[in-house]
Amino acid sequence: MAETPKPEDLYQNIDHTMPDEAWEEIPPDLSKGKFCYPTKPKNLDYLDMPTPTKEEWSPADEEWPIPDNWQEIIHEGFKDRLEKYRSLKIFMDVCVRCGACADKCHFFIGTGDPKNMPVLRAELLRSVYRNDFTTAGRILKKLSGGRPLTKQVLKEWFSYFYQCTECRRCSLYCPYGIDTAEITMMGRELLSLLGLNINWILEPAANCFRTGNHLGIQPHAFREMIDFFCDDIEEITGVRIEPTFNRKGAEILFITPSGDVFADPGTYTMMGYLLLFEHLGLDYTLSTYASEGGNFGLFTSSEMMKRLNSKMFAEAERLGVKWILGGECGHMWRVIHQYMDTMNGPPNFGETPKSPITGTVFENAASTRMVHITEFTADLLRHNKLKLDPSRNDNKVVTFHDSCNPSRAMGLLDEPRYVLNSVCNNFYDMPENTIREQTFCCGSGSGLNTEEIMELRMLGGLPRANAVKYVHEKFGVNMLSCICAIDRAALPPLMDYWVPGVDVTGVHELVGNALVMDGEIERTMDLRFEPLNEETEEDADE
Amino acid sequence: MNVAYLYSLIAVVVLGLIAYAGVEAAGLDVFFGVIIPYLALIVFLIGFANKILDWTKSAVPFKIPTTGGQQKSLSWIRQNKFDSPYTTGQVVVRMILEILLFRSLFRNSRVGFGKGQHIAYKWVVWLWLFAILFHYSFFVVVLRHLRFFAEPVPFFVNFLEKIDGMLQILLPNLFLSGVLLLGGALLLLLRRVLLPKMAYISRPADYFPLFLIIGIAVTGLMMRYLDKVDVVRVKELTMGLATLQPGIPEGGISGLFYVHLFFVSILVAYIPFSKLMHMGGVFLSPTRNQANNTRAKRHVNPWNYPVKTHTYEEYEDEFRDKMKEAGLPVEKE
Amino acid sequence: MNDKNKIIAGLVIFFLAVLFPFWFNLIFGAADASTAPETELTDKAKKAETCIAETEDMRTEHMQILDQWRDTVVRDGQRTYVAEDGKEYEPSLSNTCMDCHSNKEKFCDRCHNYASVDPYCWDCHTYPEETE
Amino acid sequence: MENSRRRFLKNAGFSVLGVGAGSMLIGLSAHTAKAAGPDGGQRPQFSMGDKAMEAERWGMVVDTRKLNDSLCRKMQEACHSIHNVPEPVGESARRDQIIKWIWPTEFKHAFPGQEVEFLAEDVAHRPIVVLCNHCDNPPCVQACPTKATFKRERDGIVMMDFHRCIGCRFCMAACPFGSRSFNFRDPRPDIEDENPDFPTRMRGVVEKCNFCAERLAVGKKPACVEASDGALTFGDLNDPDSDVRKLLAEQYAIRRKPNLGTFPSVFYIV
Amino acid sequence: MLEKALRGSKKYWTWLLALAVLIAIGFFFYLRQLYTGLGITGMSRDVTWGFYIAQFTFLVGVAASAVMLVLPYYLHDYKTFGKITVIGEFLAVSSVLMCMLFIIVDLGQPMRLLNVIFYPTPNSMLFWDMIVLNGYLFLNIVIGWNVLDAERNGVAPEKWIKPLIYISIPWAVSIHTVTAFLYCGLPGRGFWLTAILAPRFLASAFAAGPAFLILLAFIIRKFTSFDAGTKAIQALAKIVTYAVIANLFFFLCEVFVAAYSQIPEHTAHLEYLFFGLHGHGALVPWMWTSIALVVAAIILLVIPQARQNETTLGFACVFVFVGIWIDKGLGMISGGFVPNPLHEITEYVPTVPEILITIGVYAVGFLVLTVLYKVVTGVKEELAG
Repeated sequence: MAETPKPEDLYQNIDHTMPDEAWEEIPPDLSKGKFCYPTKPKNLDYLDMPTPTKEEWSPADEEWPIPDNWQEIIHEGFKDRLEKYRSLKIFMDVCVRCGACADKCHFFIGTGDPKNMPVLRAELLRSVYRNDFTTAGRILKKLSGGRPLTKQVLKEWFSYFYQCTECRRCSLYCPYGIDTAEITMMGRELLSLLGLNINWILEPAANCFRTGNHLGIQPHAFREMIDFFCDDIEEITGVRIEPTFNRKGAEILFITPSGDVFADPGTYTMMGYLLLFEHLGLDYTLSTYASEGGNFGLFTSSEMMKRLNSKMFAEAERLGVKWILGGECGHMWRVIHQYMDTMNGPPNFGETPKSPITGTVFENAASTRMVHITEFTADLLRHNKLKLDPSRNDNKVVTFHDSCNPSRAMGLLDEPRYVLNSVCNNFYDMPENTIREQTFCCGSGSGLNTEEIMELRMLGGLPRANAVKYVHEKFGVNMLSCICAIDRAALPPLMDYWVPGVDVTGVHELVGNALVMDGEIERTMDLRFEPLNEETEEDADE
Repeated sequence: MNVAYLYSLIAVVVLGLIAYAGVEAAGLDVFFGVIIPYLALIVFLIGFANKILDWTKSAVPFKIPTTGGQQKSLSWIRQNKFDSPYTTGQVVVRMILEILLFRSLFRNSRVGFGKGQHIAYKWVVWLWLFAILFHYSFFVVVLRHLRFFAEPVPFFVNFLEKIDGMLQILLPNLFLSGVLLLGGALLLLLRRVLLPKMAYISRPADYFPLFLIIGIAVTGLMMRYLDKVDVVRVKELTMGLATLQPGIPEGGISGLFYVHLFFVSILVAYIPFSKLMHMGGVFLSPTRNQANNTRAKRHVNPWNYPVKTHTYEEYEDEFRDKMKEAGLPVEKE
Repeated sequence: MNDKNKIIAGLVIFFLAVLFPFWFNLIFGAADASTAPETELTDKAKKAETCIAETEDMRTEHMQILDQWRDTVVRDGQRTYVAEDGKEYEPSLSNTCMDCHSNKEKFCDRCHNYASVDPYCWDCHTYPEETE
Repeated sequence: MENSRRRFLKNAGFSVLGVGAGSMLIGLSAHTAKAAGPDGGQRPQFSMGDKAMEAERWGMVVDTRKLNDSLCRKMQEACHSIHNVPEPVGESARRDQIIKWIWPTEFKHAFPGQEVEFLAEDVAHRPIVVLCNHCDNPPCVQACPTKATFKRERDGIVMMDFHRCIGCRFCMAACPFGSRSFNFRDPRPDIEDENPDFPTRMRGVVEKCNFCAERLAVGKKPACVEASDGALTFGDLNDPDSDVRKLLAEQYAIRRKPNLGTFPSVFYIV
Repeated sequence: MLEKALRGSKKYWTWLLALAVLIAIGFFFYLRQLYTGLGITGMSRDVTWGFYIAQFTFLVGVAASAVMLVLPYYLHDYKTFGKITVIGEFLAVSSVLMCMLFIIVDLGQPMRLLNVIFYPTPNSMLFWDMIVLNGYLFLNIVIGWNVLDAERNGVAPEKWIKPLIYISIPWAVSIHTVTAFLYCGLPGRGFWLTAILAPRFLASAFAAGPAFLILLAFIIRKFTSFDAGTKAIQALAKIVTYAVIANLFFFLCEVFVAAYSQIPEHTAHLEYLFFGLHGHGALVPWMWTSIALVVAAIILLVIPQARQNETTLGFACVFVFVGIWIDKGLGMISGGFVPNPLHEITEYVPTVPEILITIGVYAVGFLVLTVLYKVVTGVKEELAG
């Protein structure tokens, strides 16, 4: 953080003028602070992935520890993926370079680096594709836009495929739906074939494989954390909650990202869930084995994603639950919504999810059997099943950050807003072209939430922060809500940097604040132990 | 300054000169009037089918639509049916909107840095407008040319000519589509040359078809208004092609026509090997042509293979003691 | 894969559309469509041998000439046209052109229909057959 | 060969510039150059012809004393038949949308505002034939947005270019004499005997008397004048020796609506 | 921003659909008119302009009235109008569009339309009308859109907008002036041959346009959360008051000149309109209704309590709008043609196809207006949070 320049300076230095040299001529900037640290060999080992070296190495090194036949490996891998993914083939072939995507990328807006334009990011791969796999490329060579795969190209891939958060914003604007997330995924898979991976992704992945969650929390510690939250809840509300773990025969299995168990402010969201379930008297259980909703495999390869994801269905089957309820997380929901059933389904347990409280059948989750917590809560609110006192959130002026994945890979837009409008009185949306399906990434998604690239993260998060700043200044917004664990980790430093005075929260933390529990004591504090009444009186006067 | 366009400009000019010289000086009428067009068509058909089948061969492992609006979830939440389709019917509508109205391009915006650290995203319609103008006028121009390839001329061609030539301008009557095509192509070209970002990302392969199409439009208009050709002879030639009885009409046709025909042939043959395949690809884009209903209907991945997982048994084996200690239930005591 | 059939069906439809000229002419086409219809010359026209300009020029430029005629006659009132070869004509579609080419159907229409050209001359100007 | 080489050079030039996209203008100027000097022979030319009657300002004097119903019919018949003026018949015909080039009317309608009280019975009921006045200062020409109606500076005839008229009917609102008619429908079905020498009009354009410009060009007087048995005199108003000037010098003649300053070229002897 | 027009309630889409049906019907009859000629209208040799041109004349006024918002806001910095200026500008856009469509449907040979440009004729008022209408359309679209867009994005409008705004002010006056000149420069048409025609047109425009804007503001308030504000509405009401009084005054001046001088060419038309001439009097009840409406409106508007009460103000605005519509949309054009310069009487009554085409054109205008207003209210709601 110390090295990061002041916000004003960073903002002033954003330069969108194009360089004089062609982009192919410009080597990637792999100086310190511009790249994520490569993964530690032990993680590769643990996950049975190719390991280039047992030594520590740095992308800043001139020579990388890659096998001699690396070009062949990439070529074969590329060929394999072209056959496996029609998306890749089509996206390689049809781009007309209309430029619609260019200024849609938060990294381009923030950095002005032309290779952060989605079109050029894809062109990094496409140039090699043309050279190796097309007739025109073989005949016309450079004129067709092809180029051979050199070490510099490989370094470019490493640099720029780890400057993309797979947020899919460009894909929304592309007339052919070219999705840079797909391109980046393929690029990262290819890099993985050489063992070129970043630690901030592979360490959580290895943890998750072993302990069930990214943070490597072992079962007993997991339980202790939750019990600790229950103590806090008792202190704040006077209600004692005793959640169950790995309980067979529960109706519902609840899975949430482990960030909610281990990192503020996600923990307050966890407390919100617990309060909600207690309020309803829900027959649910938590699992220490499937204690992670998130899936860093998504940021590595589809195989790794499948390996990590398999635990959800397996655990649901083992416990014999009817269906799964999923907590607030972004990329977790991309995996659940678009991949899980295909990869690890069809499920061998349960039935089409049905809310035990309202009787609503979630037909849209008929096959995957997994419901998003805001879908569940919105339904409860619609049926007036919750006793609420929204004024307990009156010290907060709230806005909502649509996380990329639920927005553009799921279409979950109105449910969280419905919940927010029910549980708090001061809600303002950010400008329209920065929310919902047009939402901007937090700048740290897809495994880039790592300290060593802080400046890049601040620049990538600028469009999001700038929109928050707008409502902060206009409506006095001081609380940025979201439904994503990575957001809850990435947005606080982003806010501190660009918009000091805005806190970050999960939607269900606000639900927990507003819920009137049976037998509760008069609440004087919110779930963060912050006093409730300070600003409420002022508001009442107005 | 990116001068990628120079390569393409020169290429197109040279191609034009080759055809002109080939016919006017070397008398290669048959080559440019019969052989090349047939060749181009064959290359197009084979190349196009090949490309599409090649795409078809690749699997669609996952359902990955980009959702542009509210999903279908609770009955009382209004689904955005056409940006986040749930049924095949809704997908069809989404595709129609995409292909016929360029829905996604319509969203286009431009980022701008305002005063006082304010970033604005202005809706801009120009790219969409130019693209619509260009594609639709091109389509009409192509359809209108059926008058050269069908005898009797089908009714819809006559109808189209009536509408297209509705305004009585010039003699022979000006077809608006021709002018719009030229205008649209020029605007797209100017955009590429003048906007720094566009110039930076553009390659010779982006300029080449544009110059080619501009060349086609200009030679077409020239044949109609400046160095006029005898349309009846042109039709004799084209009908010969269409009825597989090719021949060069008596009296010949001016070289300009062959330049036009050569440009068209090049364009047609060029399609399967270039970005112009977007005309087929847009139908197959997995982020657009799939329904957002994966949680309700399982999508099957044809190459789904078993992977190494960390089973609960392995997990419990590793942590059994700690679990017992923490009071967590275990399968094996 | 279940979309393979759909894609191939689409491809077939597309190719049918692209190859429209070939099957259309085969099924509905007139025989001999690759030779332009013969324009018939009336005896008078045959006798005159040349029109007001070279045949080659007349084929491509007649509409411009008529356009020029109508403007000059109506707006300047000049009703005599001296052709390149020095011969004089009355610049009039009905009275000069149609006098010689009194067989509109067999002269004008054949080419116009072949080339799908529908001039609006006849909205106002009459031609011999019609008045008979 | 010479020819084709020249064309090659020209077209090559076009093509180069053409694909470079600026060629249309250059092309156009080259085309004009071609029109100026085509292959062989001289440029075709237009002229008036030998038989044409010419004048500086054509005018007409109507001797209303000689008019009667049958003569008026005869004149109208002569005019309308050679100019293919439709005569709608049958029930569907709307009289208020009729086309008239020349027609008889009553004194009070021909000369509104000039009715004299106690007008002689004979004058009041005498048919007065009216037509376009071919004003020296025509308001219709001023109003026309496309110059479809224009005054021929050479002989003062106010003409209609049927090809150019867009049918806005501004000229009809501007004409204070109601001399103009609009083709509210296709005129052809209502023309009994088409005169092939003169075009018909199509629906949607304005038309009116043209002083038989097409007849003057071949040395004939206007059809109505020929059919008038001497009631109508036609000639050059700027020529002091012309028949019309002589007549005007002898007789007191009036014009329609002189106060409007349009200076009609048709005079009436009452 | 146009995206906002693509998202709306059922009511919104039903309304658009209804308009589309009207447009389709109108278009069908227009095709018939195109095919058979203007003979299917009520127009005739003597009454060569009818309903179409009358609507055009009326709508030019509505379009010009946008200046009543633009001028106080931009020249006098009258902030109250800031919120609704764009509403006025977009009303102008749809009105001008309708004007152009009315001219086109009135043409006998619309396919030769561009002859006006190919053969420019500066001595024809129609040529100038073409220029001012197109210019005004361009100005209002560009200004309205850019200012709204800038407002939405929280940035200052482009610099080059400012001069355009200043140009738009005299331009608004010019469109109605030129339209008046279409008529008042014609010899032999006594009814129009008056120097006061342009001022009278402007007065009626500044009454009917703002009255319509007030009504629109009420409607917008009913269907959206966007409120023009009482202050703005009251300011508009005052403009309506002055303008409608001026309009009546100008009209009475005309009546005086005709009645006192007793020149038949001038009196005949008024006589025809208000009392009937030689047994022809199709418009007599209409014209008296118009007078009654305008007088009633003036009474309501000059009483402060009635003007400030939004119900009575609403009625007054309807009266003004309908009264002036009858005056300009029915009486003004027919009245000028009857009797004709030869003192013959051919009455004009629009035919059913003519009315349906007219409705179709209005439907196009309202469709555009609805879509534009949807964008405006969407943006305003978005900004309000």
